[in-house]
Amino acid sequence: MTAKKETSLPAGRIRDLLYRRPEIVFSVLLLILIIGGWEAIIALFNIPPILVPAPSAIARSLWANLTTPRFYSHVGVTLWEILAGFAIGSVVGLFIGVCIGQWKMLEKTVYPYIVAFQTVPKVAIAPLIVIWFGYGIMSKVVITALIAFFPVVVNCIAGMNAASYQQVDMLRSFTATRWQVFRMVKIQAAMPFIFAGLDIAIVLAVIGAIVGEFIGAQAGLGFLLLQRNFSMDTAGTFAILIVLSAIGMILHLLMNMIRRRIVFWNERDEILAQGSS
Amino acid sequence: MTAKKETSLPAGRIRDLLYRRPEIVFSVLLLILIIGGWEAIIALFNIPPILVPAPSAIARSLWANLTTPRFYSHVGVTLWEILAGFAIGSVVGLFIGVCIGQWKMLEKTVYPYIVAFQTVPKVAIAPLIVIWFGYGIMSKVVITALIAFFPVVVNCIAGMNAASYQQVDMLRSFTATRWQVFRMVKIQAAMPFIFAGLDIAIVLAVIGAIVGEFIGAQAGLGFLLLQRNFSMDTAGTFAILIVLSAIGMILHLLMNMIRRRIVFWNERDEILAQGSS
Amino acid sequence: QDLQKVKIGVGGSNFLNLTYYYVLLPGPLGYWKEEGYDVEVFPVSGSAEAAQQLAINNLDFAEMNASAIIQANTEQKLPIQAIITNGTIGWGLSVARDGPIKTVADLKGKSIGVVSLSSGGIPLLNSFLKTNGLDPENDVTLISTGVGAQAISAFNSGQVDALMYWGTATVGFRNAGLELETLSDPAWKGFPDFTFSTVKSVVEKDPAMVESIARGMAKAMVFAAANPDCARKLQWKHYPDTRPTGMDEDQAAANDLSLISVILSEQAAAAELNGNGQVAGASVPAFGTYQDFLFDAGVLTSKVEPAQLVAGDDAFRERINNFDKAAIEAQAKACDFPG
Amino acid sequence: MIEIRGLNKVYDTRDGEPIIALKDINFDIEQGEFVTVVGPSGCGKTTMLKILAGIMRKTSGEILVRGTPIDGPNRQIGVVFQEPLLLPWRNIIQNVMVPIEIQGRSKAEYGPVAAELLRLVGLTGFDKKYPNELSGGMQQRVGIARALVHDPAFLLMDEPFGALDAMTREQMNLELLRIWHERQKTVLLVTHSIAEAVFLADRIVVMSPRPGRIAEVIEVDLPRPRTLAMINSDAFGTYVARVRKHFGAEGLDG
Amino acid sequence: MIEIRGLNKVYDTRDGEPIIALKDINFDIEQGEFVTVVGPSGCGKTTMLKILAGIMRKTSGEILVRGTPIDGPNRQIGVVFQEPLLLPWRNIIQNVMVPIEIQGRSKAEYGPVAAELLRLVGLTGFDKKYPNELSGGMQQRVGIARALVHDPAFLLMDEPFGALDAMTREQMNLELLRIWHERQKTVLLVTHSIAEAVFLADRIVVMSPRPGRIAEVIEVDLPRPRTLAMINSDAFGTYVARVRKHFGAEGLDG
Ligand SMILES: Nc1ncnc2c1ncn2[C@@H]1O[C@H](COP(=O)(O)OP(=O)(O)OP(=O)(O)O)[C@@H](O)[C@H]1O
Ligand SMILES: Nc1ncnc2c1ncn2[C@@H]1O[C@H](COP(=O)(O)OP(=O)(O)OP(=O)(O)O)[C@@H](O)[C@H]1O
Ligand SMILES: [Mg+2]
Ligand SMILES: [Mg+2]
Repeated sequence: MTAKKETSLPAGRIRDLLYRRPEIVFSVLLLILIIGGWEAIIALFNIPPILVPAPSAIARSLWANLTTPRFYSHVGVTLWEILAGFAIGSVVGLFIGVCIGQWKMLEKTVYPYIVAFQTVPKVAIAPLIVIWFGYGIMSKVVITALIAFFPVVVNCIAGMNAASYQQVDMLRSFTATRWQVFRMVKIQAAMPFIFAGLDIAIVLAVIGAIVGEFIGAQAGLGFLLLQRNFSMDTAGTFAILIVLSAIGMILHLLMNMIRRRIVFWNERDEILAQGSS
Repeated sequence: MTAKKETSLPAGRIRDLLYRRPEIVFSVLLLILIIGGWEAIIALFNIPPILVPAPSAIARSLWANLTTPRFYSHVGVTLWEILAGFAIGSVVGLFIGVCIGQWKMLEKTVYPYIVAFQTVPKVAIAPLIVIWFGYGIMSKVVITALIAFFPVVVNCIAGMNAASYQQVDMLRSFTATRWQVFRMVKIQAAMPFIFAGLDIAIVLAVIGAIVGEFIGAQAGLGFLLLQRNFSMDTAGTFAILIVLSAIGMILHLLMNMIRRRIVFWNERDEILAQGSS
Repeated sequence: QDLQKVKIGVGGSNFLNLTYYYVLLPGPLGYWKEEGYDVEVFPVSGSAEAAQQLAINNLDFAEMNASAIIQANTEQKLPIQAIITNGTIGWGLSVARDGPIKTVADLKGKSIGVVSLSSGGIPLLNSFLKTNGLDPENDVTLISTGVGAQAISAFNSGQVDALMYWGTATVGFRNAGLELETLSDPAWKGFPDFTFSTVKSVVEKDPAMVESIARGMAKAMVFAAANPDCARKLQWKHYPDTRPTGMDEDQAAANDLSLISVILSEQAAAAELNGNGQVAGASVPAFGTYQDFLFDAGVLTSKVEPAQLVAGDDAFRERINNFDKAAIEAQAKACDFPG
Repeated sequence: MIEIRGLNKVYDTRDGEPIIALKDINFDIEQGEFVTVVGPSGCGKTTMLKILAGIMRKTSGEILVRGTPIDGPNRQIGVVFQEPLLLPWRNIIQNVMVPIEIQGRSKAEYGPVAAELLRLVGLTGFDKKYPNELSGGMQQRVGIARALVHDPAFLLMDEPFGALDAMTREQMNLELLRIWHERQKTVLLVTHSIAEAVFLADRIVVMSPRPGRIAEVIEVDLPRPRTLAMINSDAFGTYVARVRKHFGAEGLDG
Repeated sequence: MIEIRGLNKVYDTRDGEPIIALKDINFDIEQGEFVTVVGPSGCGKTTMLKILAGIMRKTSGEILVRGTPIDGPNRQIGVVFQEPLLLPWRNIIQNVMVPIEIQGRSKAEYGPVAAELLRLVGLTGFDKKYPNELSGGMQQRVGIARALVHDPAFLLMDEPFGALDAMTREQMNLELLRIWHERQKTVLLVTHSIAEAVFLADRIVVMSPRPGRIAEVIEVDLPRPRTLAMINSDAFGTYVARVRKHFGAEGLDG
């Protein structure tokens, strides 16, 4: 049957794809729509190219970037900052979130201060970070981690609070310690929350790395953004933004794949799931 | 009994408070600890006052601010930006989140693009926002909303996916429409997630308002921050940061109060709750 | 042999391009290495941050605004001292070339775009308006238009009638196609602007190092003045990511050349202040008058002895400028760098 | 009225080994009939009920209601689930009114019906309480009231009285028979009590364990209306013994 | 062994009107005794069990185990809850092993015990399945296996066999009696089946509805070991009738 499909006309293949993985087809359609809408808005609102360049100009600039080997070292720097910052931020965030989730008292005392600390714009504490972590990549990683950790904390706490108290009581009846209750129920119940937190953290990590580089950097996509901005090369700016977006999108999709492997217990029968909701 | 308590010595009163609302006592202790730690770090790491001022200097600057009527108009401007941006961001975020949560197809097609869009640093699209919303408060509100809406979207989607499929099936057996399933189960199940998202959104709204003002503003706490920074008034900078943090903290506590009224069904028996977890 | 590590921060610009050739090129040209130093240059987001990093010896030197140097001394009692002034105030109030506004007085009732309402240009603008009979509070509206494209679109769309920006920013506007006429107060030419500086204790502890670093910069300044295009080529070669993008090669070269020509003319104006024909130096009287101006404008709450604001003595500056100018110029003219 | 033709259900499981829950079920339910289903735990009773309720896909086979294949839930069906499945954020009366709300029926009209049903299941005074403030049996009774509130023609009940004490259970049985008779409903009821199965049924469907198949369909020819006194009759005992034979049970369950 | 003295429990509810669940319960359980509890739905049986399990605060009163007041859960207690309460992210064998993990016992040693218990409850082959892949009755049986796996001296069972079919239920009853006898356990079992209560018990505690009080404690003087044949004996019938009297039920439940 597949053999037959493979020999069919392109239209047939797309119909086939539409049937098997409709989201791919719609995703591509959406991309076309976005680019089209972009062109339309530029035309409609009469936006000068210095503000928003035409997609074709961006594509050219993007292509120029992608064919320059040096560009990848900038991508590498920023990607490293994002990943390291995200990793540190999530681990620290999980740790803090778990502690607060375990001791109700901390939720009422420490948590509000964490919220308060989080409202401080990172630029304001950048000088301190530079003292402690230098001018290199490390200070950007720290800034990224500082930005990324918060959603993980908030969602981890909310998730642990959402654990069913009946399940907790069941464990307690077998003399479970607070730590065992955490390990066997609370963290599991928190998983859907934690993954949502990580999803937000990824996006904040991307922004964090760029903010960190804006504070002062010698390399990275944020550095390139400043350069493009200084040259008033809007197409170039947008090309970098697209690379950033692609990084964010890929990390999000990866995270989603991991989530689906770990949080499986509220999935029903595949066939039915499509029928409903 | 309370009458008797009221006439007791202050030490007794604190003990009484410790018994009834221990979190208040600990919260105050923690504040003292933070300030003490601050002083200690400054002494220990020999941090010069130009980098981090002493708490006393900050307190003086804070007091000077709080006794200047004009200061409150700046607070008012930023607070308005925060609240309006937060409100718009959460409503839009809820709307988008609900739509994506309702139609699985959107989750696979539209959602990744929202993630991608969100990774774009707001400074990069500031010029566009300024064109459409002018140089006044409105553009800051829009930037705040753009930053604040994302955690609400993510958590709303995750929350709706976490709805128990047994409950959904129960409703479906009575011929519930997609919309009724949403209204009667999904949104309720999503509430703990949504409040976590709102909690993150509040913090991002505070940061968003400041970022918006950094891009260019005539008034507001972000404007004051720039001004203090330019005059190398570090104590002044920190005083403003403290006001910002206080705003964030109060909004967080308010949100928490609302949450506890709405998400009540996983709370058990007060007395027991203290005994365990 | 082991080179001594030196860190220079460039305040107020988070992106280092040809504008800062005088700290970027001595390295590749080998001027610092031959005196035994290995110099790293960092961008630092603002002058205030640069002062902070200097204060805690996290940086050895910083490029920062003269006003920030003075403020650090008067407001923070932080003895930061000027070594080489790289330019005089190049700020200008730009209006449409063939527009209705011809003089400052024509700005009554108009809007002026500034980078931010807390920028260093505000005191300058205010005094400029006052000298021309306008009340800065009531006669004009200030709008913070940020940097780059945002400012240009504000001007193009008529949201602002004038732009009060520093020299290279104004060049950027012109490069982007704005037809501008720039008005400025002649007094500004006497005010130092971007300045290479350090804390007093560094000068006292290791004067030889300070001299060597400053000398390397002085050589680069002579080099660039002799052959700006060679400086541009060197910059592009050694800092390829700082070259303008989004345009063809010729356009990029032209833009960078006009940029460096502004820098060089500001540099020449700064050399004027030195008074004795020295290429590199800082002028005590110039810092003194600028301090007076800032004090009158209400930016400062106190003043210090002007000599406090400048590092070393005449002999110190003499040693900085003590090198074979002709040889450097010849090297620049030849512009013979492989690769 | 309802025809089940060659119904099969295979579940996919996480460990890859599928579970055959229903195998070739063929079976008709007449209008107004009271059918009870008995069978060992895990034999597919709940699965069959969910498929009839239109909330679970069948693997193959056909289900026809008055000749047309069903493709989803129906307003004329009321389901009592094996677990109470109450919504914890709604109080009891709001939980009972769920079908009314869903089907857009008049709240004013059905409010008294709900109150009457709560009285019937012995929960008067609990209408403003929340589900987790109720005992297990009380929650189950709320589920029963919810299934009846919109007066559906066809009732699907999955062990509705499993968590109830002897007396309440008997009362509920009688009430159910009364409602079924007065309102001319069609009922399919799953139970583990063989006596209950005999007492209520026109026909008893006995299922055999994995893969779930119909072992026997027993016509119960006891007079209507049924009374508790009949339990001690010989005819009753014969039916009970006939069902019990399938289980090999001795009679602890009644 | 266990003395319950003046036990009271009042629940606060959201609508402000408190529920008195238990009122002045006084009652002793001897070591090695098999006590069953019957009582109408909502009379406080589950509440009492949870208090004995040490996972719910009492409002007043005292519970002494071998003379010392209990203040929390105990390693020597095994609880079967009214709902299965399985952890959906663990497969069946992992769910059964929960008490072993909690109490830090050797997995190697208790692994075979768990497998044997799964066999006993008829779930061999389902050890790698996940809870939501099991039927209601199968889940309940996993809960029973979980309560037994660490071989506790004291079993608290809340309607453990409510969702099981006749035959499985009888088998489980016999198995429970065997384990109780061989292992010298003390058991407190809540049931809605009067026959089951009589069949299993040394003593039957009959509770009366809200506020939950003890109506009667009935000593069951049937010989041990009990056999299914006894069900049809007169003595058995007398006990059943005596309990049934409290409910006013006619005997549909067995
Ligand atoms: N969601 C599911 N995924 C996989 N297998 C399932 C699922 N639901 C039920 N099963 C399997 O299908 C079979 C029948 O289950 P079902 O719930 O219909 O039994 P039942 O007759 O209602 O049993 P009980 O009397 O215990 O409730 C069982 O073997 C069970 O393991
Ligand atoms: N968490 C709670 N909050 C408030 N009231 C409760 C709570 N749990 C139980 N109750 C009330 O306490 C009473 C006794 O409940 P309990 O669960 O102990 O009954 P039960 O005897 O186990 O009933 P069943 O046989 O139906 O399981 C009931 O009236 C119930 O409404
Ligand atoms: Mg079932
Ligand atoms: Mg109970």
